[in-house]
Amino acid sequence: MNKIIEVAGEMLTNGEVQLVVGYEKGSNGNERPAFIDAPEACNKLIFDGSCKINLAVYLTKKHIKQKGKIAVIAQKATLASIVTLYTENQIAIENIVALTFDANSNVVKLRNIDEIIEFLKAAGKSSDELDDKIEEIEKMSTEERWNFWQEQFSKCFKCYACRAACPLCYCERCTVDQNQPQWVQVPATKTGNLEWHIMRAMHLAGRCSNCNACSNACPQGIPLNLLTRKLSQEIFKEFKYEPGTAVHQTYALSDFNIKDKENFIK
Amino acid sequence: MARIGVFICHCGENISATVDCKKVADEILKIPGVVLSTDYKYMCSDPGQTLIKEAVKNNKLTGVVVSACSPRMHEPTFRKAVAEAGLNPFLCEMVNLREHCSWVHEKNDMTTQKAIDLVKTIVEKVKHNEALQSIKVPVTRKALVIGGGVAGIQCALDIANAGHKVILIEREPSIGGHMSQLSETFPTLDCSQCILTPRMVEIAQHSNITLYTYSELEKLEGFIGNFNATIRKRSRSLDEKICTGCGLCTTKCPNNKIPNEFEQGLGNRTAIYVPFPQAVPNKPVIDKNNCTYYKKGKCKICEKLCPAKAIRFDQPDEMLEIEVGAVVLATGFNILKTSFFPEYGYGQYKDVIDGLQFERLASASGPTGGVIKRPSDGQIPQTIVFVACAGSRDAAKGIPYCSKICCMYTAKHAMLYKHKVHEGKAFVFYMDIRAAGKNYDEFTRRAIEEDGANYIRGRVSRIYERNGKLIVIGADTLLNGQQVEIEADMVVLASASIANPGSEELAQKLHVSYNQYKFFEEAHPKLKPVETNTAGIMLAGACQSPKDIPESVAAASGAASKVIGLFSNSELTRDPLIAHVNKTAPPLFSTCVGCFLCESVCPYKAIEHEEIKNRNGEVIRTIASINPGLCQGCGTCVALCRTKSIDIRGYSNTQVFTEVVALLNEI
Amino acid sequence: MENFEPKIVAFVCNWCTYAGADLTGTSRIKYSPDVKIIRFPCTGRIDFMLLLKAFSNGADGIIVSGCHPNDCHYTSGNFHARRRWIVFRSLLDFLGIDTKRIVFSWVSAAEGAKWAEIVNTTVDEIKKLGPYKEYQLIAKEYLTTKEVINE
Amino acid sequence: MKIGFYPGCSLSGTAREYNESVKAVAKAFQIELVEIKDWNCCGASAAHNIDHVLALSLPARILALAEEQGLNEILVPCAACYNRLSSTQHRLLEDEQLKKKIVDTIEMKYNGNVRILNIIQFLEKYISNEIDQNITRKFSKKVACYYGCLLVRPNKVLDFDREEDPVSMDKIMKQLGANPLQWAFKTECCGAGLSVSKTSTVARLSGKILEDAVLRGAEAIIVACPMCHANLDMRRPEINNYLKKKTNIPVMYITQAIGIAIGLSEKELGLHRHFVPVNMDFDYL
Amino acid sequence: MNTESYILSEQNLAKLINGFIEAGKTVFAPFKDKAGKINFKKINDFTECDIHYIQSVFSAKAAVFPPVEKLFEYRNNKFVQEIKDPLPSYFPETILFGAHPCDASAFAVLETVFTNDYTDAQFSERKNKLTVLGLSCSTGDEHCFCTSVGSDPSSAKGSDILLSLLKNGNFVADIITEKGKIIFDKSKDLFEQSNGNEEKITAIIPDKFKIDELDQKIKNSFEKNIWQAQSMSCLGCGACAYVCPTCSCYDIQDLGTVYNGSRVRCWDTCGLSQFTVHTSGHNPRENQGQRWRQRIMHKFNYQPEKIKLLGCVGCGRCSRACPAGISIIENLQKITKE
Repeated sequence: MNKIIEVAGEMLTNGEVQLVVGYEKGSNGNERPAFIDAPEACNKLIFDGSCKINLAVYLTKKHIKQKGKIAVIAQKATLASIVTLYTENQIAIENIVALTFDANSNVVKLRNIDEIIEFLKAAGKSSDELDDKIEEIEKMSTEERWNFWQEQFSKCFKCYACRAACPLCYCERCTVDQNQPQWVQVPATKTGNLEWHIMRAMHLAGRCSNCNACSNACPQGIPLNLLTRKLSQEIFKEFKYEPGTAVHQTYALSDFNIKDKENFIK
Repeated sequence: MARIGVFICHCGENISATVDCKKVADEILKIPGVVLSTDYKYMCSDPGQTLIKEAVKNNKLTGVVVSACSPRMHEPTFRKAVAEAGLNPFLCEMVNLREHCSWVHEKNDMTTQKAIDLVKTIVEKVKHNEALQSIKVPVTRKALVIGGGVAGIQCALDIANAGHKVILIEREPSIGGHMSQLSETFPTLDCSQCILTPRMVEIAQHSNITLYTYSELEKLEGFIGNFNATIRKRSRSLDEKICTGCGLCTTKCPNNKIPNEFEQGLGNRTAIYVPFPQAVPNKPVIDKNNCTYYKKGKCKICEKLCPAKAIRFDQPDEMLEIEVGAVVLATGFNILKTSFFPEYGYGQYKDVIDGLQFERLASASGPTGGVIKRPSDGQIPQTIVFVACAGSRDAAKGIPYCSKICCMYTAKHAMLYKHKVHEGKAFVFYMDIRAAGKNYDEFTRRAIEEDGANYIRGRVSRIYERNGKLIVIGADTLLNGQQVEIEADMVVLASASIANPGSEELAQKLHVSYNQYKFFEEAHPKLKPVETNTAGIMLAGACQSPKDIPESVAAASGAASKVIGLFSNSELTRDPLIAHVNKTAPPLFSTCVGCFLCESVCPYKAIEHEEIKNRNGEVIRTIASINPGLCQGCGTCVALCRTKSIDIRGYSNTQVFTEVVALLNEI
Repeated sequence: MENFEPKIVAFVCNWCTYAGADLTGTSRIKYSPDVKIIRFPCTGRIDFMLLLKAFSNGADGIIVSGCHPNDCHYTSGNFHARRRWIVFRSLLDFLGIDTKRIVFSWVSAAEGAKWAEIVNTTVDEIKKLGPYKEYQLIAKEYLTTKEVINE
Repeated sequence: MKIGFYPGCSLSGTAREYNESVKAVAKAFQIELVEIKDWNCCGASAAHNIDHVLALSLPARILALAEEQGLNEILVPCAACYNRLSSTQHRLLEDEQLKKKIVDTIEMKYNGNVRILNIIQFLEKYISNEIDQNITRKFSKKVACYYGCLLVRPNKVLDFDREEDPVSMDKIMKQLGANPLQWAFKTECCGAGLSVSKTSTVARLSGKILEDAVLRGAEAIIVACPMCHANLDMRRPEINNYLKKKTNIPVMYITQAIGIAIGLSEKELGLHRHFVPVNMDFDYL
Repeated sequence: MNTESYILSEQNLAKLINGFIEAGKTVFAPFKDKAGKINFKKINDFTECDIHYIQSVFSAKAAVFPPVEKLFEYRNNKFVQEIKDPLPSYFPETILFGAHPCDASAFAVLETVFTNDYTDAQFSERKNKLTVLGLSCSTGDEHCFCTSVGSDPSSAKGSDILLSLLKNGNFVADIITEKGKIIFDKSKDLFEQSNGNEEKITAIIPDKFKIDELDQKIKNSFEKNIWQAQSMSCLGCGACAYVCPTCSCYDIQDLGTVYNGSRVRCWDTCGLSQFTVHTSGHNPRENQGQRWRQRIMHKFNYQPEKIKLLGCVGCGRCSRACPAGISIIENLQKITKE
């Protein structure tokens, strides 16, 4: 990974960026986010993909934005998030350089949205065991599904780590923090939890970059990514829509096609 | 604390027959905030309304719930009533106890219980109703009419005569449109020019009308009452102010073999030309693509000739910015050219012509001076075949619709021909004769019975030339599809009416919708036939669908009356039940995060960007804002907004939320 | 289950289904009083959260109804709604929420009879399914007087 | 340069001269025609009136064979065969179910990626560029190019030339130095399938065609379809009967015309096989 | 009272616990879920619990301070206004079994918070009905630092009975309090005499920092910019506080309708940006740095001053739970090195 150290180092030295958002080794040995503004500090940068945090989450934070031009170490999902954040007017793309890796783990600098999208196109899609898990759940009976999720949600204490870790949950005043009306019960009640997780999934439908940060952040390990992934699948299946694949494409749910198919409306 | 008054109407027996109104009233009285709950035989009656007004005054009500019939019926009545009593009308809501309860259920406790639940629901809603003022939008009382055909002319004159300013723009060098090309008009056979030209002149002279010919709409911004139009006034290469329109310049122009558009290519014109003698304005224009000077850089004969020295070769296009309050689209239609029809020879046969070309041949001011001569050799055709539905009503040709005017003008053509060439034979191939309209069927009958036009019910499969004759092969479906073959001297295709080229682009510029044939779409096929779904933009004439002159004129006057209505006040009043983006205290200013995913969901393009600036005028954040002039209050953006930053008055988040809770919970 | 009267909320748009239900009334077609209508300007306005609120407040069934495609008073509200429901419904189903309890329909202002039919078939269906126990159980978690130690 | 070749029944029967001239011309331009092994009837023109599965299966098998034999492009000189093969490919590509059904019937792999060329497309693609420098004697005659129905219809399936007034053959004839006439019967029906069963109809329909050509002063009719040729050439006596006058205008395949222009022998081009006499020097007129 | 030590075999331990359950007591014990996460949960049989764990995700504080707790139910319309307090059955006799010394000692902090100037009835009710069977730590990990905050892996603080694992799988049971004694007396026969020299398995938790150094430094670090630096990667969630055994902040909410419902209290946390927002829109802690400072200073400065207790027991849960991998140890070390 010294490649990334070099690149980041020289970017800071020649003033191309003022801050590098990357990963370092945490006290428990795992990767964790690191913020580096001095070239000499770069050598603590590592990247083994073990870190489960999507660094795009920091790009919308005031205290990070203030630093000026930022280089961010980006995995595929991170790039997708950046595209979405850009289309949703949340970041000044000219202040962001995405550092990612090609097939033979060379560092690739992506300076603008088109480059990012090109890279993503080239990288292509890859399905994983999550899809199988979804299938598995779909095979269950309605009652089994209900019990499965009730058990999962019963572990939720509403710490909102899932929300905090999600790059697309950038809203300053989340609906759960509103009480006129109180859309979602504040306490971690069964109803409150169910409604919160449904709302979260719906708000990410058609936007989610499938980075799994939500489930990784959950101290209780609730597989929240199943919900968002499920909806991503649905939306791709129904509307051939995939976030982060084009600049300024209309958001799946604020768009429609007269020919949209459904089989349940009487 | 809310002070709600609830009024249960018996509607004679209509409600009380199945609902125990007294019980409902008593139950509702239990709800906190309900200070009065009573029932009465006829709430909408005068005493009924008085009851309400009195209650509003005496009990200092902050909200009124009238439980009676459908709000779609009497909401205005009761809102007016409470307004008269000094309460804001939007603090009055109705419960639909008749259509949605008493009329559809049996008399029993459940029905009464449902009535209680329905009333309870609205009572809780009303607690959250806000006093609303209807929205006032300033109106620029000036109209833009696009298109100077008969529809545009009629519309412009109507609006102008009502005392409002009108800008009329026309793409061609002269107004008049297709009607000015017509010889005579059905069903009266009066001369088209004779009716139209006076109106054209009126346009030119009307003090309220500004006419820009040879001009097109560049872009349109803004919204109803407050549009901002940019018009490209193309250069005529001469100074209209000093040009006297003597026409000398056109006499000596070396390029005199340019097919004349007005004559549908049956005649020629010069490079500097006036489209036709009665043109308005009667000022020439230089056709840059054919002018020797523009092509080769020398000539300028016209400049030398011009006594007024009005020629300006270096004249640039002009851009005009105009503020208008309403726009009328009257861009008209066009017809298929003969080259569209393979089976009729891809336009290779000179003597196969379209309807407009025949109009020119039959027109006294036309290239043949009104004598019907065939284009190829100038012979007077002894046999003419008219083909109706050439392209129309033919899915295979991509034009399944009926072009509507062809039946009538074909009959007219046959008639005109027979009047001019008495011994000539006129055959008409047709699918059906669609002559619905005042004196229309009589007209076609005349063509057949008096003037002896030979109508054959069937279609023409192909046309080809043989020894200078056109062989027309068709079927006669009334003789069980037997093939007929006619040796004709000339064939006239009543070719389909199609949308004008460029109408799609125009529609996109104006955000008005259009159908798959590029005809503009009306806001409602029955109830809003001359409005588009973009408020403040109206439709007139054949740009909407094929129309004949009377229909176009009627539509034009309809559109005009809409515009005049809109201009009848200096501001227009709009229903306040529309969306709005919340504003909160700083440093947040609004819960809107400016993702603008709502932008594309709005059918009315009502969502705009608003910049929040700090004291030093720096932009802190950009949030969405709703243009009250455009928003129609569908609320789709409200349901979409993740942070609930958009809300809609009358159906606010709090209101609907409360309704759900109230409906499902016991008091 | 015999004398079980389900609570059913109907979210309908003002221009088509509400008017359609009016027509049911003026045509005096009878239907079950178990269904109660809440009026919206357009199906596009209907927030998916409201459906959850209906269930958590004790609804056994929900009807969502608006203008047929292409009939929307606001030209496209129902198209947007349709997309929303396609996604939302699949999520609910995935979470084991009984989508048989949510009936979506297009009922035009002219379809008074259809409205009555939608209501009655829905009521029958919900009666078959019985009260929505699962959801009401979690909804009442802290409301019931029967004490539960949290676990 | 190799290209697949499907002769079909006509070319080995009534239209042998067509077969000969096609091969001769191809040879002259160093193009090897690889005949599809074990080919079968294309089903024209009876099958599709009787049994649709059969009508699709027969051409499907031919195309499948071509694929199997690694021919990604095949020349189909007979307009009828060309029409059947093309229609089949079109139908199967737009209907998965149907495709499955047919594939099950023929029990062969079928992807539908073979390019099907009619004779004119073939000439345009591989020969027309070469013709000019190879012309030894200009074909300086007034000709009426007759396309018939099968080459150009239905347009949305074949997507070849202008449905009503095709011009591709005219272009090639111009290259040969001929003067292709603007006439009215380019795609008119010749009576095709009724050649045997109802000769009177053939006489009438083909008669009209000939009449117009002659009237406009054509010295030869150029065709690209065995059916058309059979009807205009073989049925000449009946036609003359119908027209009540003796027409001796020859009918030749476009390949024969090219052959003449590039100096191939009458024998190679099978000119001697015609019923209405025709030869290199056009002295039959 | 002076502690007495006995031996308790695993089987007898099981008997003891199941005894409580049969007696209708609520037993909270470490429970491992399918995802392998350990949490305290009401168990119905000894076999359900898993005592060989380093640290549970959430602390045991739920036993006295549930995430959601009903305060009362109300009914309200024009004719009825009533408030119903929870029945006694809402506060059952509770045994907390298998809590590590850190969790056990945390109750002292909570108790002082809930009772120092005003006594919270519901908390005290629960606390009084709670008996703690602590379990000293036989293992630890890099996040543990009890030894640095004045405790240790086998501290008896807060336990009524402290169990310690022996090499042979049995336990030493130290009877610490009266509550403990009562339990012991009820089921003497399960306990065997101890000869006092059994070998306990006790975790080694190395010192991470000197608490008095930290105390000195942190006093006047309010204005320093370390807080911004340390919270750079903080995402602003509530994980650290919710898993914390001593965090005691709560929010009060009404569930139900205007007509009837319940008022509940539920966990809240200073980590969330909304925590301090005023109605005016002003937020005194407007950035995450200030919120982080609040959390640290509250535990290591304010509480020591106000309630004479350190607000941290060194369980290390916050570090384990943090999605951004923020380690409290590291940060406290940094502060001491300031």
